[in-house]
Amino acid sequence: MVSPLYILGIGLGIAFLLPLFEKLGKKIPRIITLITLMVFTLIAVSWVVMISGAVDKFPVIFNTIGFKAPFAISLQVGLIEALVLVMINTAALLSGLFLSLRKDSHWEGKQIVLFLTLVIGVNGLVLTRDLFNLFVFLEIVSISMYALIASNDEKHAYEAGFKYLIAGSIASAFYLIGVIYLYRFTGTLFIDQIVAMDLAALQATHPGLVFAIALIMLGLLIELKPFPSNGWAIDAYEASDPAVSAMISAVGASGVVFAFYKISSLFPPEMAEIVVASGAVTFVFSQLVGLRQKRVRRMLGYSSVGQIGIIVMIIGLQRILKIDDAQMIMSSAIILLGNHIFSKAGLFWLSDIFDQEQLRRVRRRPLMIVLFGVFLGSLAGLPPFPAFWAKWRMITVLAESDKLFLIIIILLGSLFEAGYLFRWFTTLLRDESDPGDIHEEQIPEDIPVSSSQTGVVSSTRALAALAENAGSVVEELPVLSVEDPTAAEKRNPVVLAVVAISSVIVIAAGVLLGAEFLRASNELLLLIPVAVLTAGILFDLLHLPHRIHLILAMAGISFYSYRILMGLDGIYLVFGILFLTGSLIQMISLYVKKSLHFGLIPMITALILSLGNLLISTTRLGFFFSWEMMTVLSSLLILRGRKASGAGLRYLLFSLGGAYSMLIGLMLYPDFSLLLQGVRDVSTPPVLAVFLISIGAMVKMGSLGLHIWLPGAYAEAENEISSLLSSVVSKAGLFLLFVTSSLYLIPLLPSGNIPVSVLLGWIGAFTALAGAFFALFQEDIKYTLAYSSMGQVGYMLLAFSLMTHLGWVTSLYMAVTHLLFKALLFLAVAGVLYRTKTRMMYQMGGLIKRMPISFITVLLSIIALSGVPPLTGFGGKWLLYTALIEKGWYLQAGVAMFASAIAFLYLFRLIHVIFLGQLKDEHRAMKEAPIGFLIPQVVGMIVIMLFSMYPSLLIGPLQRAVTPFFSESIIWEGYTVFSTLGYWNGNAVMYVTIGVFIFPLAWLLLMQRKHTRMVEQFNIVFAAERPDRPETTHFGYNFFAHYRRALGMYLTPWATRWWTGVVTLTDSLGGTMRRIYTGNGQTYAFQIILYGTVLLLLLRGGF
Amino acid sequence: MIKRIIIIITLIGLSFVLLPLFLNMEDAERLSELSQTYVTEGAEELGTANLVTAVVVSYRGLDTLGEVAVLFAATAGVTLLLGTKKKGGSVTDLLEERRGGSELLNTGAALLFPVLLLFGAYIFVHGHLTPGGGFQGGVVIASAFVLLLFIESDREFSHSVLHSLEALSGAAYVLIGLIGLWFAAGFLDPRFLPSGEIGRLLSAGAIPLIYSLIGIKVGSELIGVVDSLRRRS
Amino acid sequence: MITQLLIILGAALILVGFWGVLTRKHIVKIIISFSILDTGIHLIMVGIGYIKDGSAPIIDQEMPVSRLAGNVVDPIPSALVLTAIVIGVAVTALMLSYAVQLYTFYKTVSIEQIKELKW
Amino acid sequence: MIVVYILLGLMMLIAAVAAIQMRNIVSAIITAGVVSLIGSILFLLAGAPDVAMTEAAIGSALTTVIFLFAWSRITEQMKTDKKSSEHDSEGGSND
Repeated sequence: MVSPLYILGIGLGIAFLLPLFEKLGKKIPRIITLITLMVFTLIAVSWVVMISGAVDKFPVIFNTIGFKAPFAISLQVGLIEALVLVMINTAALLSGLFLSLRKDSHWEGKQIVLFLTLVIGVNGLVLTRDLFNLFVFLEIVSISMYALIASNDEKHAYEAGFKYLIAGSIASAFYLIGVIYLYRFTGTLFIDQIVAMDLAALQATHPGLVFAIALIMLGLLIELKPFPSNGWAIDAYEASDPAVSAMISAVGASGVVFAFYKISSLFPPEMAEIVVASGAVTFVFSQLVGLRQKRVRRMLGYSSVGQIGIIVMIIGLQRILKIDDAQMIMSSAIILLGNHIFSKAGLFWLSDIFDQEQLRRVRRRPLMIVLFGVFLGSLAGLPPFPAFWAKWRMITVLAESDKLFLIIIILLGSLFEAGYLFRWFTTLLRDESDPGDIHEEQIPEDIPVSSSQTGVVSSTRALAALAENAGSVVEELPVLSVEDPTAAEKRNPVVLAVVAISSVIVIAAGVLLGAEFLRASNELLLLIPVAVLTAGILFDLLHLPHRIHLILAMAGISFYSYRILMGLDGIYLVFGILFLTGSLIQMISLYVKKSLHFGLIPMITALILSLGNLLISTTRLGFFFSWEMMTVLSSLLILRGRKASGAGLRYLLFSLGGAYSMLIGLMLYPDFSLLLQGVRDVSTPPVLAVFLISIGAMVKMGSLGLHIWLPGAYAEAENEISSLLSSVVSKAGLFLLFVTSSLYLIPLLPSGNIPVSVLLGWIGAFTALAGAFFALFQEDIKYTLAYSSMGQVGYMLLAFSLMTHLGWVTSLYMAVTHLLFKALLFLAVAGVLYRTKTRMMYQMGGLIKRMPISFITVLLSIIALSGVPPLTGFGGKWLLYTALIEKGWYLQAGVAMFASAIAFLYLFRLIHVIFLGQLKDEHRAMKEAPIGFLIPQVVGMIVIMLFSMYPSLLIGPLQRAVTPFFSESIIWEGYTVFSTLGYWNGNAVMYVTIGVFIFPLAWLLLMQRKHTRMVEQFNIVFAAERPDRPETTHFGYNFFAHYRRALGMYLTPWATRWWTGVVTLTDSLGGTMRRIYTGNGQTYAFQIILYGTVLLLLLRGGF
Repeated sequence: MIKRIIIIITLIGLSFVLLPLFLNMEDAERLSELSQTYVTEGAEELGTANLVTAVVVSYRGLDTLGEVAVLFAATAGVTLLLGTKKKGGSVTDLLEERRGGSELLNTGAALLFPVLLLFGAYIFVHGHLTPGGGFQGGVVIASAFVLLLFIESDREFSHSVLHSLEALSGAAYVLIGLIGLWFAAGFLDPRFLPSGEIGRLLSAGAIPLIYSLIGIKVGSELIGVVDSLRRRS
Repeated sequence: MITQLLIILGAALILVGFWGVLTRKHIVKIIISFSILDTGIHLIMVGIGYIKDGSAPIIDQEMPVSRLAGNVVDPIPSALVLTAIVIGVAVTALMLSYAVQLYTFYKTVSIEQIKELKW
Repeated sequence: MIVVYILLGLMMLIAAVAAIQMRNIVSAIITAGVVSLIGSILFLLAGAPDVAMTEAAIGSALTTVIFLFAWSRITEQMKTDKKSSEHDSEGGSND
């Protein structure tokens, strides 16, 4: 085994000699340094290999000068040291490569020397077991950083460096005082010897002992930048050369973190608790302040501080928890550290490349997007990156130790962080034409409305603060058009390769960890989406033709579906068919696209597979992993839309919030896997868990109050994506409800016997109503459809919450039929939009002759949707009302009835405004939608007709799926279904309806014939309308204005307001918080001393 | 004013909390176990008369190597910050006006310079016998050069000689450390040379050698620091 | 007694140093305060190493090896202070370089006017 | 013996406070050097000649020298700045 002394010895020797090497040639020091770093890395790797072969023989202590540990300074190499050093040295090596390969690299002379001393110092910090030696290495690290911060010779860097220097000096002073007193009290500086002592007994004779330890702790803690005494560090991240910031954040901070871990074994429990609190506060508040940040590097600074905060928290926790838990949670800290090292360094590097290439947006640079996505995702703790697994483990441990509050802190902080990181992402991805706004609901404003109503109109303003930030994140970057003409020359693929290595490390680590975590429960299959995604992205990067890729993907999905569906039954099978077959059919429409659409197919494929995985996951982890994958992938897909940056961000945040809520619920409810397996008589869960889980489901379904993300997401996404999201993905929420159904039977209030499901039912009913209302006033066709989906899912929620056989059958029935007709509608509309290039209904009209098949599809779907006979929707409504009345929910039935009446109003408009009326001039030469859109439509129509004629085809299997849960309440006789209240025969309804329609039609045609005069379509007499601009005179424009006036205050967007309030509050909280960062170095010094004093006072309270 | 009061309160709070550290600290009656061992066995084991040197160079040799590295990094840092091609605008040599001291000063300095050099060398060579050692000797050597600077401000030191001296002495220090690892009991072990008789110049193994190298390195580094701080932008 | 004295003195110097760091506006004064703070810490360290009636841990005619124990001060804190002093001067040199460069860029020596980075 | 300690200690404290309160930077630097110098006497008395030497050479002498060099560099710049903007100069910006 290679002695660690070689790292320190040879490293320092080479550092000393570098000035001489420089005389041999300018490039020579670079090469030598890189080789040295490589050797460091290899040594560390060799340790890891060796140790993992014989874990019980380690850690090994290496002594200097041949005396045993307390007599001479010693170094220790164990698994954890080796792992941390591998990560640190690899990051340093990559940093070195980046520094020497980037454009106009000035990496030479003293910069290289200081770089090397920094790395050696960090190695020493990790290895040494002597408290004073630790101080010496700390100073090597600090001094190298102090000097490197200003190495770019910028005004602000000098300012930041000086502040850093002040803070560091105060920290060193604390540390030094602590060390000398600890020597006084214990007579040694060797950490292990002190740990072995009976510190409690020693405390009795030396009352100062705990303060000596506290000062040491404080010295290191300050170096770890605890909130609120960390302004100096953030300044440094912002002002120095990004490559240096990467080093400080990734390498320097990691060394200090490890040193902190090392001394943590001295902490008494009270101190450990203070450390936990400090870390938690730092994590949450740094992220909160980060929300307000518009300057990218400063934002990354806040993120760095927060990440370190969470690790500090874990280090404190491992002193408090039981020994097994402590090891578990410490392993998550190591993972988080590695995750932080590589992704934060990667982001700093990317921000540097941005400066160098003067980029503003990356929309057309796939590799950059991928790199950004990987780093941001891993920082935010999204699957499949390492931080996801680490946080999972952490939360599991915390849940077992009943530390719910900390879980909430962690998830809240993660949510904030995801918020600002992805705001940056969306800004970078944004198209030039994208206002970066949340969404642009088009509701005419030209009628007098009270001020309370205008909220609907300008729900754009709703999340104004967020949107404004989104617009200005990159303001400070040099403003240039998307692609600078010379950008091609400026690109430096070699540097990108360095960054790419970092991202590959992150991905590989994530996948390996995932395999490790999922292997325990035999759920390795769940990683398929990740593999597919990676392979697909590679295909795209290699420019595999779109259609070949599509066919491959569909074949893969078919195979997967075949394998999975074979093993499912009951409700799972219903949802399996819904998810897999439903999406597969819709994928056909992607065939229309000809050229490569980067990432489209891989992401859709992975999304569908993740949905499928929900069905086969057997544990909490597996379920949550698939759920999160689904969330992330669908928000990325939404982001592909041209103006979807705001909508995508909002979708992501709401979904993550929902997922975290669900996660807490799952954690409160340890028997979840039993529940997933359909065991119903589980012990009574806490009501809180039930609420949290159901919130998770309802966010995904877009239930009233949690629907804010929905319209923008469905409307601004690409058409195929909208279709998939609204018809398939939203059902995942329903699926969650079904598999956790028994939770909703518990009482809502401790006293009464009203179950939670009643509440859900009301929410469902009002969602249906609100969806219909919102849809009514839209001019934008996609918004209409979006709100319509929201309403429809509300019906399903209502039916589900009945908790009766008929209710469940209804819910599932509606889920399937909604999939059919909403997919049809979206696809038909997609075809229309594809041809007309506009989404405003009043800009269309008279398309019936141009697009007859689309017309028929829309007609059929809206008949199905609105619930009039004879199509499937009628069956759904019939079942729904029957079930509601059977249960005695008359009020809900009334609401639902009202909602469907309104639904008819907006649906009728789809036909009326788009397909009837006057054809626009510019649409005269238009053709029918492309065949790729039409095939799924025809298939869908056939299926709808089939189900309408023979409802038993659908209801039968659903009924059997539900039977294990409830006793049957409906009976079949032939094609007639009997419930307790009546019967329904699909065939008969069909014939009667057709009869009813044909008779008047025939009568009309016969009787009216002689009165009818054929006119040309462009005859102005027709419909007496002005055919052309301004559009506001179009008859379809603002069609339901009168209803708006009549409905008045009922339309006030309460939910939007509430969420606006939440966002504004959070935002201004962050804004207030950051006022403490005055910029004055002296104030920062005071904050540090005050922080120290307060911590010490707290500790004194503990004694 | 309120700010000052808050600061006073904070500092009072800090001292109040740390009172257990500051009060009732009587003189220790005896050495800690660790230093007891150093004191009783150190002379025999390493052959140094000055036990502080034994601790500095051997027992806590890694600290000292680190310390040299700290100084090295600081020198590099100062040079980097105040280096030659800076944006900060050009200022003429700040000692220009005082250039060319009196004849008396020049002569005095010329006489004193070698004396100081010798004295510095004496200090670090005798580090294992008398108080002082590499660091103190190094400073004395540096001060000899500082003296030259005071009287002849436009004097340019031969940087390549300085750099080579610094680099080679540092590398030699590390090399000796490694020789200890290979030929004696561990890294920085000075006992690959005979420890000799206590009190003699040539005793204590490689300790005088190490301290001399440290002296040269520290001296040249400090000259570098002073020189960088002096030179015009 | 001597330990106590040195420690009190050291603590007082540390407080003076902190006071200077927190209240002086002149950056050079702040750096001076830091070096006073350092001196205070060194005093404490030496004070802790002091042994009752101890002399320097150096062997010579008056102090043969056999008499060492019990009559000399602890060599370890001395060694530590040595290191701390050198580190102190290294940090001071860096601070001063920063002060020079800050003046060059900001044309001020007042720390209150050097705050362009904030929030 | 104790009296010597106390006396030196008091001198040191007074010098330290003075160094911080003084308006003239050069005097402040030199006074701070004096603090270190007295410190080194204390170290010598307390049986730490090695530390005393180091403190005297480094803490007191060398530190003072680099302070003075750095400060003279700053004042030099102040002078040239003043020359270049004679009309709006407002006098001593020492403190």
